Amino acid sequence: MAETDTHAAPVAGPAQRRGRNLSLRRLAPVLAGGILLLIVAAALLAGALAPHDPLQMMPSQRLKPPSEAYPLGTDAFGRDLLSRILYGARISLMVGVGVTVITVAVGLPLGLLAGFFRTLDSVLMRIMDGMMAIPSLLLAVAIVSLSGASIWTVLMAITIPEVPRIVRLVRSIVLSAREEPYVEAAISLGSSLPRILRRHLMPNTLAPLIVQGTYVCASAILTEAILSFLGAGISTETPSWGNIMAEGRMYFQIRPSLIFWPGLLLSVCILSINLLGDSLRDILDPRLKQRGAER
Amino acid sequence: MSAPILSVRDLVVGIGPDAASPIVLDGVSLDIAAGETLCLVGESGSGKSVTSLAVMGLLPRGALVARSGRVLLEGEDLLAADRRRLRALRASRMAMIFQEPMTALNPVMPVGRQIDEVLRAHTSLTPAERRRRVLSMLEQVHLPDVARVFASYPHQLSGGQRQRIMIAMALILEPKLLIADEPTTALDVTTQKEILRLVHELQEKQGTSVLFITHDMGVVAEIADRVCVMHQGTVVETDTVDAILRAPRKDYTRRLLSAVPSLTPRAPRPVASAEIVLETVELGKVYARRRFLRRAEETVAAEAVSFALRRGRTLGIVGESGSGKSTVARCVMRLVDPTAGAIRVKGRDISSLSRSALQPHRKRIQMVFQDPYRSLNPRVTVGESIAEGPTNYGVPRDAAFARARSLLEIVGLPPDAITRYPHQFSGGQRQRIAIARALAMEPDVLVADEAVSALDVSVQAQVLALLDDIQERLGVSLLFITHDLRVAAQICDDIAVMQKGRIVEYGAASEVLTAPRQAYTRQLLDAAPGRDWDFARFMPREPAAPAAAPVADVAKPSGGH
Amino acid sequence: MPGYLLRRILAAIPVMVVVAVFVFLLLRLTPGDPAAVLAGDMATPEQLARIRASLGLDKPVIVQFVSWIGQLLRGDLGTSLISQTPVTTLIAQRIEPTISLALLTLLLSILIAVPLGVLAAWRHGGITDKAVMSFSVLGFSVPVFVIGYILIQIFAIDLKWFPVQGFRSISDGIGPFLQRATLPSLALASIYVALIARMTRASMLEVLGEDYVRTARAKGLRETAVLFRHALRNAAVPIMTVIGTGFALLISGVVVTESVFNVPGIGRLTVDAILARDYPVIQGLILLTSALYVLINLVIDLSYSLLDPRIRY
Amino acid sequence: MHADVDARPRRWLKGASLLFLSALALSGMSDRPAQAQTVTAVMHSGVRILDPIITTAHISRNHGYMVFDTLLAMDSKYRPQPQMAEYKVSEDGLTYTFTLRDGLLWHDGTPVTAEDCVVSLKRWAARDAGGQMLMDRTESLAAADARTITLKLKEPFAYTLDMIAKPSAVPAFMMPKRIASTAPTEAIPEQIGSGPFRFVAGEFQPGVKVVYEKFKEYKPRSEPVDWLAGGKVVNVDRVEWVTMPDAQTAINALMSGEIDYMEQPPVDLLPIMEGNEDITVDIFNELGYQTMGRMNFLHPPFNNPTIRRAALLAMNQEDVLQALVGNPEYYSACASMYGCGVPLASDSGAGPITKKGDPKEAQRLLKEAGYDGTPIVLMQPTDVTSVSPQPVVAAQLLRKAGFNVDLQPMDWQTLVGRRASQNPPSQGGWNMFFTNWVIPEVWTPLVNPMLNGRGPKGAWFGWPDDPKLEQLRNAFVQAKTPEAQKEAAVAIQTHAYETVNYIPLGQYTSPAAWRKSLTGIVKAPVPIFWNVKKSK
Repeated sequence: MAETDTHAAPVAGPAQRRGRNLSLRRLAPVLAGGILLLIVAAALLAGALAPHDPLQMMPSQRLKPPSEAYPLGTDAFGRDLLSRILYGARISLMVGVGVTVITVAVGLPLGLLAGFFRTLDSVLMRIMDGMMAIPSLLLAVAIVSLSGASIWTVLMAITIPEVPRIVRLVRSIVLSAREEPYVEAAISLGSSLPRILRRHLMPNTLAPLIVQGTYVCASAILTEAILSFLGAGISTETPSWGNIMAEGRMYFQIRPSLIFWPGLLLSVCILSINLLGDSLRDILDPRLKQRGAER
Repeated sequence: MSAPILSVRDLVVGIGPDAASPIVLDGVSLDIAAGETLCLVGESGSGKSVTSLAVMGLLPRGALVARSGRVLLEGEDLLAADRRRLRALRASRMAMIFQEPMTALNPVMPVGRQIDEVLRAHTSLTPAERRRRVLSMLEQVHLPDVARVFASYPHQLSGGQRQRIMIAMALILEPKLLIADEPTTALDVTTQKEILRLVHELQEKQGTSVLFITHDMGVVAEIADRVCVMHQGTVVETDTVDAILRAPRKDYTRRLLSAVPSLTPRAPRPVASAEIVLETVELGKVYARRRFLRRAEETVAAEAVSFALRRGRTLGIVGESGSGKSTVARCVMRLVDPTAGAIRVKGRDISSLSRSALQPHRKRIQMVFQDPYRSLNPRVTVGESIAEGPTNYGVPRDAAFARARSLLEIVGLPPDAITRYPHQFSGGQRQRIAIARALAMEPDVLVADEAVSALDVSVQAQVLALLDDIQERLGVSLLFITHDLRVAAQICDDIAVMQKGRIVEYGAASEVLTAPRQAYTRQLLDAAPGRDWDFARFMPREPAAPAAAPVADVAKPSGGH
Repeated sequence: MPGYLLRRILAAIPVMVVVAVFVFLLLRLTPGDPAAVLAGDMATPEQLARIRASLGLDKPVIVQFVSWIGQLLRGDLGTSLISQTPVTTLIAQRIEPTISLALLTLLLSILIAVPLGVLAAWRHGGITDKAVMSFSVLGFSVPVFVIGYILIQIFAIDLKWFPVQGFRSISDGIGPFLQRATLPSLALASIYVALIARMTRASMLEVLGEDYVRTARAKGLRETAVLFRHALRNAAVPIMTVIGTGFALLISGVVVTESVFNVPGIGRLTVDAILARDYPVIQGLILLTSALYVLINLVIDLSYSLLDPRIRY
Repeated sequence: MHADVDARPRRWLKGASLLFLSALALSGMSDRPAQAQTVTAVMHSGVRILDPIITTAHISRNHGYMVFDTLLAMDSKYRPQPQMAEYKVSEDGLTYTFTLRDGLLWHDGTPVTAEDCVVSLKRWAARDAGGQMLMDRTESLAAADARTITLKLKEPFAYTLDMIAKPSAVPAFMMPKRIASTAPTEAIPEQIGSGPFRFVAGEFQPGVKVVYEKFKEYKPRSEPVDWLAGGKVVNVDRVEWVTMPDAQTAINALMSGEIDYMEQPPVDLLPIMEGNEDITVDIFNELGYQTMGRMNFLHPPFNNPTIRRAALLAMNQEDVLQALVGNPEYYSACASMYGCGVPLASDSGAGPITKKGDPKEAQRLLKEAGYDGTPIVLMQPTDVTSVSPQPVVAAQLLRKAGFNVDLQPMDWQTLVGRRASQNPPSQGGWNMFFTNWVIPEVWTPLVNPMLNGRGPKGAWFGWPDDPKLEQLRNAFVQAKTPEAQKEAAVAIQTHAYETVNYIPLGQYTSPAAWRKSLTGIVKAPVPIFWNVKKSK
């Protein structure tokens, strides 16, 4: 859509124009947010909602179809699928949030510094280029299978390949933001470097980081599932959507519900996070469209 | 008047199709006769561009909608025409050229093909015939070496050449109506003059009617037959150019004209102090692009720039784009590091001080940037912005805020502005905030880099008055960077004219602007549109003192790079 | 241009060094013992030690690293510890399915995604736009293996249009190749289509706001000419970029897809090698995929100058 | 000579012409000849290690049976029978003479010599525990002439022939001297055997595909095939083993006829093939497998026999087997450490494991032993379906008995590497892991790897230091009659249950599935492809 010439666009224009589509535009994030809230609530209340202990095996009740006792049926160990999916939400969400938090916590300072110091930048970026060149999934499989599949290694394995992306994002924002006149003004005003970073550059990275964060979160949950699928995931003792599906995968043709339900929930959850991310991007900063889609 | 080529009647354009949403154009009516030039003037948001886009049927889809009225091109209502018909009319009956010749041409297609596309879309000529016609059109717009230009990409041409391509593209099918939307605003004055002349020449030749949209009264005075003044989506008044310039009937028009600065320099001011607060000596800046296995490619941005600024005075640096004037300003601020020469602030050379050693000197010299929309951090309140500098130098937060409040008052903003954010202010107000922020440091020198260029004339006049006032009250010195000779005439005591990185002429404003010694300065003055009018007085300007006899260029660049 | 090429190739060296060091350390500093894999279930501690020595795994890590780098510089990727096959042979056997699958996926994705993206941008905010965007978000959200299973269930088992698994070389004929490669490519394409369609849309949206698009319309051109002749080519650079960066994603997807559809490509080779601690194979493969990534992105960077005459190297 | 001798030249002719055609097709860049009779099989794992001596991996053993031959082979009564060689034992039981039969050729065309076999036996003995035991008692092993091998013992050893005929995990495969001279710690460089199939090196893709061609010069014995003994008559031109990591994919491929044979379809998935008239599901390896758990004797808490006993009491074979196999048709509880259905099978000493889990008693024992809650590290492989459920079920049962369990997931190869670590569990060691054996690997105290009490230096992972066990094992070796052997074996098992040497968790079989176009699948402890016929 062609934006109107700035000379002609009335000041109130774009904001007003957005107003008309308000309900439509807001519907998606509200819906997505609502679904996410439901999933989070289900995860938190798993203890109360789950009809069974997710670890309790009933070897005589293996691979049963849905029944009153087992609303979604049972898995290959005779464990209740519904309970496992509810508890699994905890782990999957934890992986998503955990990876996002660690990635940002590591990537933000590195990116800020790389954006401001040329020498650090050239060294750091070579390392980041190297890490980006390694296919992330292979790297994650290698890390998990080589150092043992605890939830922490899985977190690390998913985090490590994501970090360079965040560093690059933050760095590119800093690089362009530091050319902004208001940063030059701050320099002229004698502001110290930490102050400029904190006050003038970091806030610029906030909106893109929130947006990118949602994508990282979504992709972390997805990656956890794929790692489980490849046999490099979290232990079956700690149910996650990923390993429920990975275990159910063998029975896809006789008991598709083992993949269907966790898969559906996973997809809906990721879909919601992605939709939320898209909406946040539109709300927070329309200029980000490009970067957001580039991940 | 004979039947008009274009007749706009009661045109109403609103945001979206929804009748309840706001209106951008409210009942605009205008007529253009055959061969006539109608200038549509107005400030930002007056609706002049929307009017032109509505005529072309190029309103952004879904966003702006023509709700009522008629647009008659030779009697045919364009608002009622379907897409196919509109497409057929474009370029063949009505054509348009835009403000930014760089962005208006497709950067990835040779310009010849872009013109050729018009012929392909609207004629059934053979490729050879089309090529011949394009080449001949390129000649008509006075482009050199047309075969080469034909195969060139836009980035390989200069701004003026690109605008010529746009004109060739618009006029190759000899349309009845040419709409020119600020076609010279992005160009230097000398180029602007050539383009205006070209448009006029082709208009004469083809008998085209021109709807010329501009905010520049100088241009109006140069080219208009009739003038239509717009304000907030309505037509204020329409009349012949003479009538508008000499005897505007409406207050708005009168105010608009009064705000146009005169080319006649202000009366010289007595020198209050002999203290030199800022001085550059043989300042130079060379950008070296490192290249692999090859000698670095060097670009000289400024060379041997020397000037001195006394306390309480205003020095203007004028020049066209690329003349190096902004580089000088940024060197002086140490936002870029000069590669040669000295910068003395109150006698102390700061050109090679380290970051920390520079710290105490930073506050002596402050800057106001061109773009008021980008020079204030959108996430920081006005008060925080203004107080940031003083707190950096140890002023307690409370005191800094108190000072911010009083400064806001000085720059004419309400005290409650302190807790608000920049986006709540207009461009002119933001520029006032930026000035307040600079003043909070109690600097000796204020560097204003094109500080009023992005503002409408009426706002521009207010900001200039403010700067003047501040100088009066605080005795601060101003280094005023501008491309606009009119603005320079109104605020500067001294003027340095820059060209290709060097100062070619440097002297008192009254002398430089009335009796230029250098050919280049004269060329600039000659090219200033509407130089013969004193708009604020609604009369032609008294002829300037006869230019001094041409003398040899004194400061010819001495070879070098 | 040659200077630029040389510089870019030189710039790739530190990247590859980082990859090499990183992978080597990752492998050697974590537990796991190829000797144990080789010896199987009944080995005694003493036998393990002897096998380890014969594989050279008892030497200090730094010695192993230096000798590996020495090999690399001679163009030798080493020999699989497990199957005793040269790594280059292993890769040569397995690369064709992966490459042909990747290329088919790329082709399918571009053919699907670009028009969709253009359409969505053109109909910005409309139903079409929303549909395309929802579709692409969905592509991001469903795990590849789930998509794979769904495709198998529908097209191979229920409809019997395609075989459920396997791979045929293109040299066996385009028919047999497509018969087996279509489903895996479609599964893989789900992410790639999403990625490219989003990028195309975003990039087109920016470009459609440009003055020259308005100029093109002002010239009276048809909308298709405006979109594809003027806008798309200008929008192409970010699309190319995302195709390049998406390559890493593609490789990840290939690993999964190859397992689901039983395609004997390098993705599965890598996972198998990791599980077997076959160090030379893992190192060789990760170096290879990284080099491929660097190379593809170099090619893409070079393609910018074809797409945009302003970019000159 | 073979009974079917008349048919052979014709078939040869056909085979030869097909081979010729296939050569033509290959030269035309085509993949494979469509006309040749090819059996495509999905085995339980991909072949990566081609040396069946250096590794105990079953897939490498299976590969070995295709390409290599053995001097003796075992029949379905578990008796050693001549295969490449006839044998004679001297009166004093000290001298064994093996005479190679006529017409044995290596795949490179050279004749098989006694010299080749001697070197092969020595290399085998260096890698195989049974072989080592034999060599410990060997005075000399030499070629008397081109066709005669003489083995002289220091003392009589009743199991000499059993060892040379042992079917798993490392059979004594014969190789040409130049190949068998490879150090036993290095993999052999070539696949030249004298077996009924030839290895096609050019088509080998490690982990993906192995191709065997009928070795036309192979002369099968005239006796009918019986287990691994008897004539190895090859009736097809090619056998291709392809890997399909996804069992459902393989089943679908089997049903659609893309493959002919699947070695180990998961029991849970058998219902998919139910009612498919083209497919036979049957058990070729009737003895099946023993699944078991082993504790680490070196570190607390399992260095305490009472706590090991508590763990034994906590276990419930039924639970494990149900999770592992599911369908009771294919598993049975079995308390015998030697497997059930074999001569030495007994229930002696197995009281605790037959109780189907006694958490109360286990808790009592734990209390008595003063278990302090030290977490026990259970290694759980996540990537191999035949060993991943046991630790999960065991963890559950142990917790119920009051153990503090740390179930650590890892891939199988990590487990394989880590179980070799004698460090404490907190420093990369372990407390317990699980694996499976084919019954011939555990069926006597001699071959059963667990029943070895030689401590950290010489015992199998877990490293019990148990002189009494060694003593009992020696008695078994010395036993002359089957009755005496059985008695000795029972004593060993009783003792082993007392010390909780390891925990047998039951026996299961794994059916194979093949298309009805295949006939003549041999019942044997190893999947073999001789005798198999394929109809159109």
